[in-house]
Amino acid sequence: MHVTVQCFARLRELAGAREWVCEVPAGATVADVWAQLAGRAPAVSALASAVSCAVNAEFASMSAPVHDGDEVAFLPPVSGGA
Amino acid sequence: MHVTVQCFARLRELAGAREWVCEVPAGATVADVWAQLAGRAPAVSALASAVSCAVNAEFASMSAPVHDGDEVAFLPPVSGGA
Amino acid sequence: MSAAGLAIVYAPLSCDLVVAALERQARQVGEGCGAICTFAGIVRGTHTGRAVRFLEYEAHERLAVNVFQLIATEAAEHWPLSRLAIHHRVGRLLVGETSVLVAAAAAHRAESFQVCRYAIERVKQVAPIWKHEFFQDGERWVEGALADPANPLARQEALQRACT
Amino acid sequence: MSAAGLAIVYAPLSCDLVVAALERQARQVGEGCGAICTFAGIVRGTHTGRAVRFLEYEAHERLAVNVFQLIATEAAEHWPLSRLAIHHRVGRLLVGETSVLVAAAAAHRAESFQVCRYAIERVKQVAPIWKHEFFQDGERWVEGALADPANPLARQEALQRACT
Repeated sequence: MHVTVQCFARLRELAGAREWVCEVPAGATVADVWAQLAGRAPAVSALASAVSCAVNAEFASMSAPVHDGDEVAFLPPVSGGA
Repeated sequence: MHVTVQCFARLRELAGAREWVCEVPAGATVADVWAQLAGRAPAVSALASAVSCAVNAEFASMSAPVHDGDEVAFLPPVSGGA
Repeated sequence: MSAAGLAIVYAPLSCDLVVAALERQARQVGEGCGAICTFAGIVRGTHTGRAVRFLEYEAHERLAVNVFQLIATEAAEHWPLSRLAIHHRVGRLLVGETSVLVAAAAAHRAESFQVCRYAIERVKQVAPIWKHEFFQDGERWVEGALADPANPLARQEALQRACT
Repeated sequence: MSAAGLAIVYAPLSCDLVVAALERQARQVGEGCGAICTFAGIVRGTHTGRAVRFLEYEAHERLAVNVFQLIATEAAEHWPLSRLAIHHRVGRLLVGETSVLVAAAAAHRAESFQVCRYAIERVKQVAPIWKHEFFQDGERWVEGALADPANPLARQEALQRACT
């Protein structure tokens, strides 16, 4: 199945793209998507311990399952509001 | 000497006028001006214990002296700011 | 602290204009202007269950501006790098209109909230301004605090409400 | 609490427009709308001593609006008769421009200050928005809090800062 990976801010720069369509096996989790991203763009690993994620515009945990067509977003620490 | 007496809000209504030129003797205080006002418009006495005063747009005490040409303002309890 | 705008106003109050003027002033100070907190007091449609037709505000204008300056000076003692604007409207106001607008600028948000809250508390305590309520079924003058800017307890209460 | 306006915006933010829309909504609620507190976050000309050329804000827009709604829902648990608006600008901002505008309406002023402060604290903690600073001599991404809306300690801290 396919999911759309979205990266923001510095993570976007490290990933080299804002969006990327990724193929993952059935039963995959957000963590599996992150591992694929880190394989493709190793520089993102610098943020591995400081990343939040969202699936289809809702916060999700790394252990959450993903489904075909999902949008999986990875978020570095935030800095809005000022 | 003459001072201009100014009354505001409900006190203005009780006094029957916003401004009134009052003749007072040399050495008079704000309290003397108030007494003259109360003589002319006894209804203002309802606010006697709840009035602040200002001379020439600065807060003053009832015991402050007044001088020829002063503006003496009497202020009921305030209610601005909301 | 000096004042970007301390005024009694006869026309509708604009938050955008007050904020823009305050920002231009506050950006020159200290770390600059990163935060502006505003408070707008607004005419409610009912008061103690009575339907409001309109309000009329009256002020001792020169004294009110002097009092606003005093409040700005007091705030400067606690928050020397903040900047303050206070605009109070007078005349007839309809439901939904803004009667008072306080804006406080600082480098950081905590200070902007504190200065703004302090200032509106002091305006209510000591500004020589009066509210005349006109209801569907009558009218009344509102009389709150005996204005005494030298009262230390009132000032202390305003500081506490500012969460300092 | 429902939302008069929870939005990611590509154009300059207007306090007057947000306040007017919020007042129209809040006047229908409880004792009506007597108080609106706003907070504007503003681009400062220097940061940690470096001269700022401009900032660029980026957001996960759909998630950000969902987070603003979550913040409004949280605020409603504490202040059920208040109303909240949150507008955050994205794109390039110059010094003096407003990046975020929070407005909180209530019948009385204490509640309006609390809701406004709570909301801006939560925006900073959890909204998926990023600030990219461009200086005269370089640039950097600002990275603050790991966004976790379920973290009870962060929410508790926001409530404390709101002076509840």
